[in-house]
Amino acid sequence: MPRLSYLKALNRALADELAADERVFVMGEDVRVAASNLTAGLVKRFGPDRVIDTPLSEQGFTGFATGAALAGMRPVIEFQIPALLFLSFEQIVNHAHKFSLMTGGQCRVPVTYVVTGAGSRTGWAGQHSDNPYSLFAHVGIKTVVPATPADAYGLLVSAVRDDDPVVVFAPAGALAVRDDVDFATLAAVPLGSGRVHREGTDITVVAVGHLVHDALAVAEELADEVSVEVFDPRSVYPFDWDGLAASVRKTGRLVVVDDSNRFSGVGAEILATAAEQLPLAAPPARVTRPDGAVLPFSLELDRAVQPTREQLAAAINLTLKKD
Amino acid sequence: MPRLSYLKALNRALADELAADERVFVMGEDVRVAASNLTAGLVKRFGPDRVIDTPLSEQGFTGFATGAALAGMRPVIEFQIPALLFLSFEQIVNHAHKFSLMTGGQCRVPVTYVVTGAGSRTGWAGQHSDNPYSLFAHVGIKTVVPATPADAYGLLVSAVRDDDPVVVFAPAGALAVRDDVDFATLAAVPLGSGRVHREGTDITVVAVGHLVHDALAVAEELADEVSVEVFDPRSVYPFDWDGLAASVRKTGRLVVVDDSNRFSGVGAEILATAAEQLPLAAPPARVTRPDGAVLPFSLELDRAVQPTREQLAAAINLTLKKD
Amino acid sequence: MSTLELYRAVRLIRRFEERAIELVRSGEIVGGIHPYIGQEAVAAGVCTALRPDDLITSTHRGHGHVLAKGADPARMLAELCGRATGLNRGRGGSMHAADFKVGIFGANAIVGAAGSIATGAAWARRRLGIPTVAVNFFGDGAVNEGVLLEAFNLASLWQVPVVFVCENNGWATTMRVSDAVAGSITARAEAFGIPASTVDGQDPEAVHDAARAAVERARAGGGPSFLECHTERFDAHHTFEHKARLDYRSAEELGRARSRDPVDIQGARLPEVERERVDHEIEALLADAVAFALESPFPDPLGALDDLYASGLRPRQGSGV
Amino acid sequence: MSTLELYRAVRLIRRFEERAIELVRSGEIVGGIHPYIGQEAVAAGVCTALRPDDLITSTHRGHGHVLAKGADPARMLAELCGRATGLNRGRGGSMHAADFKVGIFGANAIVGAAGSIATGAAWARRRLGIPTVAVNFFGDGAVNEGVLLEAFNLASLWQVPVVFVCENNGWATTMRVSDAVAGSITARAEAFGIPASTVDGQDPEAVHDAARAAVERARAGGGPSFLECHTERFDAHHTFEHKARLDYRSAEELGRARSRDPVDIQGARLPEVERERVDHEIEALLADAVAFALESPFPDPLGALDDLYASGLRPRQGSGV
Ligand SMILES: Cc1ncc(C[n+]2csc(CCOP(=O)(O)OP(=O)(O)O)c2C)c(N)n1
Ligand SMILES: Cc1ncc(C[n+]2csc(CCOP(=O)(O)OP(=O)(O)O)c2C)c(N)n1
Ligand SMILES: [Mg+2]
Ligand SMILES: [Mg+2]
Repeated sequence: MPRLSYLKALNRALADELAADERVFVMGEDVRVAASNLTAGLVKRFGPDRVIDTPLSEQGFTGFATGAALAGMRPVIEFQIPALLFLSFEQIVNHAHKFSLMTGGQCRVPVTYVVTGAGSRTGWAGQHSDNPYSLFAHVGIKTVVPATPADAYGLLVSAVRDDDPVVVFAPAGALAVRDDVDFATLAAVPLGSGRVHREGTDITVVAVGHLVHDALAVAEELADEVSVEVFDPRSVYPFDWDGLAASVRKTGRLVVVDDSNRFSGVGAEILATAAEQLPLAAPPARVTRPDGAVLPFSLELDRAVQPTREQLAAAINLTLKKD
Repeated sequence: MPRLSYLKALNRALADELAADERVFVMGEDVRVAASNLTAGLVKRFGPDRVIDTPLSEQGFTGFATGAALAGMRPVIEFQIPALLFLSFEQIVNHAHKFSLMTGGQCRVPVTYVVTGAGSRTGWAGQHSDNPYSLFAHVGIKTVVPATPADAYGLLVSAVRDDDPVVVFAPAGALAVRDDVDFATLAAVPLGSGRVHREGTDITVVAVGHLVHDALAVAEELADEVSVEVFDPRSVYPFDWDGLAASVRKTGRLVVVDDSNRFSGVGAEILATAAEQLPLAAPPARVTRPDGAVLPFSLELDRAVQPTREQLAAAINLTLKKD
Repeated sequence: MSTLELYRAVRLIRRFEERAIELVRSGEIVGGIHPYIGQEAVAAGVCTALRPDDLITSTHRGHGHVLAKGADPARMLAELCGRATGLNRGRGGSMHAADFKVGIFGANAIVGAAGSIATGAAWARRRLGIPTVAVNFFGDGAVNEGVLLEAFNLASLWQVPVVFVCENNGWATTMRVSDAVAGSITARAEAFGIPASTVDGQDPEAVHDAARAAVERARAGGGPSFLECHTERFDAHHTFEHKARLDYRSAEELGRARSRDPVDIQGARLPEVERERVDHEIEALLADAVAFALESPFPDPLGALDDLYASGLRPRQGSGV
Repeated sequence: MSTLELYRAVRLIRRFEERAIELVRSGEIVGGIHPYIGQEAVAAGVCTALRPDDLITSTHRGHGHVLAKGADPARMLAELCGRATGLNRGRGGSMHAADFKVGIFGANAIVGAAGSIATGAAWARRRLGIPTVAVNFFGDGAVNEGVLLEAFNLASLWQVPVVFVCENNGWATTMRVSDAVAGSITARAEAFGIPASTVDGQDPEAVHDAARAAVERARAGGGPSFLECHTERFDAHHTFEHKARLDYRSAEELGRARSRDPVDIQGARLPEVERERVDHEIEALLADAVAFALESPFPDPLGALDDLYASGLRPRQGSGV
């Protein structure tokens, strides 16, 4: 079977949607040259009218995309850096998100925002290393964080076809992932549907984005002592609560590994909802970034502020001991 | 004893800090005329050099305040509307918050952001009715949501004296609260210290901001059947985890009422941390806004999207029944 | 554009606002409004230069634009009163009134934010082969918002058929334009290569002529232009001022502001009989509109978030129970 | 300002960058850098017009500014190598290098974001009675960021002693300035009432003279001014391009760009013997700097978040355990 890289899967999803729907276009910084590779080959195939380089005006072109969507187009914006979402935050949460309700359902804003390289980029330091998906989930923007090439393809396709704004976080730690994929099987992945990557009976580990691969490695590592089920929500909002419930009802124990800041991150929501609704044999646990984390530059410091496999293994073992 | 209104308490705190420290100044829209009344009388007393009207340039004057703070001043910014924090979001979370760490501790950014009237303003509709304190707590910006006039005074004073950025959310639903206050007792309230407004033994209700008053009313209502302890964190970040633990260790049961969107709001963090660390006799519960809430205009719809006393009472009763 | 049509437009807005203020006072309109009184010539002059399928974005002070662009006054009033029959089914209110069927892409409560939205919509319409023009209304305060200036750049770079209409009424709430705007307002558009002109915003016909030129230019592929309308706000920034009087505007200044009334200016161009006939029509129309609004039902709170997601996603409720 | 001093400044930056690129290649500098090579005349010409207590804000392409303003090259290099002895104790790296003791209020990785910060700092210094001037460096791409344009308005309204220096190197990553900037760059400053001029950004003395005039004007209370420096980026946007070659810049264009080298231009103004002496000094200085950087310890990961809060607040750790 051919190898498909995560980044190529995103690129393929864009190409397929551009080919399938005239209303789709891509805009962002350096998308024609494809500095991030997300849009590689697209301008050649679809022309400069549908692959549009923008000046450094994130608020402006984010609002521009909202207007284009209101007029019937389906814009896809690439943000080179997670922090650019902070610049366009007001346009996304206060306009794109609110137009449907405020107008009593007169319109829709089908815009997709793709962040190519969320989280630590190793050496890009404080202002380039955020992983702010929890912020958008809190606001109620549809938010996906694919972990694998096939899911990256399927979730981006669903995002582009969705009638609401959707933010697609492609973690820097996942961009290089390659899988054997039968291209014929590539298909849309519905928003709000999780995926069990590994079946287990003793404990459920919910992992988000690139951390799914760490969770699988830890599960393998601990396989002799404990049977770990690895659940990947794939889209953090809407969240697959039924999928989570099915897993936790089986295992009775829960650990979440999440590259968000700890306070009110997605991990907090998962633990809170589980505590409210699910039968837990032991207190659940989170492995996250610290509260209010800012990533320092120096490599070991950068790593020290992100969830590690050792922390996850320790949290699993501790949760198994408790009752 | 004299009556002190919440808004007047904030006004008095600003006046006291302006008088006490030459480096303090206030800037924002319409602060000289004091359109919101927050700054009433200040320009007369302290002059236009220390009470500065700004053009409609929220990103610009937020960055301006960061620069002034780096140069040794202690700016206080008033935002007339919670949504203005979305416009200046990048300047606050990516610059003001990160400068200390990124520079290796070379500098500090003592800026206070005051939102006069957070949450529903009754009839101001979708873009003026946000209550985004959970966003700032997640990012790690110090965030306070005072419920009473004395706490409004004490927390604003602490915010202005703090060496880090602090956001002060004054809920629209609390601005009109008046208490009998001995002005001599007005004092700074340390960030991260909660307050038990009402002692109880059966269940802990954590209420944030204006909802503290609803929680107290519900506790009174239910007083015959159940002994409710009402805990007000006062500052949501940093959070008084010891205070919460002391209360929950006593009652064993927990309900949070929080005017945030449900998903990954402050309520989620409180439940998550309690589930991880505290002995709970029954599953905890949250009463919040719905996921992704946008407040519709029409009054009954606006109300339907906010936590109600009825919902809180129901959550309390249900939590008491469970085990 | 007939003299009569323009008079009807300014008169309708004026009387609509006066009725709306009564409904604020009587508590039927919750939250108050930003009255458009005094600025009617701008909305009327600009919107009469547009076709039904052209589009506009409006502001917090948007009633005039919405009415002039062709929204039903009765459904507009019902919206202000939070009724299910309102333009936005009661979800939007004064600051978010929208009617996409007649090209009203929404009033917007965030100053300056709609400029890039209008620009993107105008660009998209052209891409879709629809020969329409967009008008983005905003006040003098908005020219200090970076996002609007970013929109100027995009509109000029890509020669988008959008007309930027700045209603300079001299005040941003309590701040004088001279204290808030360094340089000049038109220079800010010209810096981006957008032709800009200034017009007497109290004269409906002067505004109409200037707007028509800008709209025709855009429709012909000539790209964006900028129109600064010197106008006057006759009333409060917002009706809350009717109670909480803020001390920033002298009686003299207000008197001067009111000395040139767009309704009188346009009315004087009509024979009295015609003017009176129009006035009577409008009184009847507004009487019906008020009745329609007040007799309309309120929306069902159970449907409060029906429209949160266009895709139909249902959010989890806020009460665990 | 002596010819020699300016030569030393441009030569030091050039050789520092060349050594830094070697350290990127050898893996000692993690994450790469945005080389300043080709633009040395701007940093050198402007910073030699400043006093030690004047302040600057810098950019993602900031090494030149930081060195020219007087940071220790050894500690700067140690910072790039993530060492505890670095300017920021290894917390900042290339895009956040800062040295408040010599007025470097930080490189900033967000294009356009530092303009309002520099303006506020300059205003505060004056309020505190300190007669200093601030310089805000940024590239041609930044003039499309609304937040920078908002800063122009505040600086002009309040006559803040700040000089805005735009390094127009013709490119924003892969986008040509002509595709990104409608109108002209200087017109954007002039629109806010800020006097603007354009200078040959490859000639250190030309830049110095223009900068000195702007700085003196600001110090004398004359308010802000704007300086556009036409310059050339000789190398990649970022060192990642050394591997992933992006197809946007022709060999011819690059050749033309490199034809006017600020180091050669300034060097030609010195007798060869003096130039060689300076070159030797700089080689020795950089050899020591590299040695210092590579021999310095890495910071202790346990202290990763020591400086997160100036108040000393300790955040909760990310591992529950
Ligand atoms: C971005 C933003 N900042 C502040 C406000 C609060 N506000 C509403 S209207 C207004 C003044 C607007 O002045 P202008 O643009 O001149 O319009 P006018 O009210 O004069 O019609 C302000 C400050 C807002 N709604 N949006
Ligand atoms: C607000 C923002 N948008 C995008 C980026 C990504 N980015 C970094 S440098 C750059 C180009 C900047 O061009 P210019 O301002 O001309 O500076 P130059 O790189 O030419 O020195 C871009 C797009 C960023 N860092 N910040
Ligand atoms: Mg105005
Ligand atoms: Mg450039």
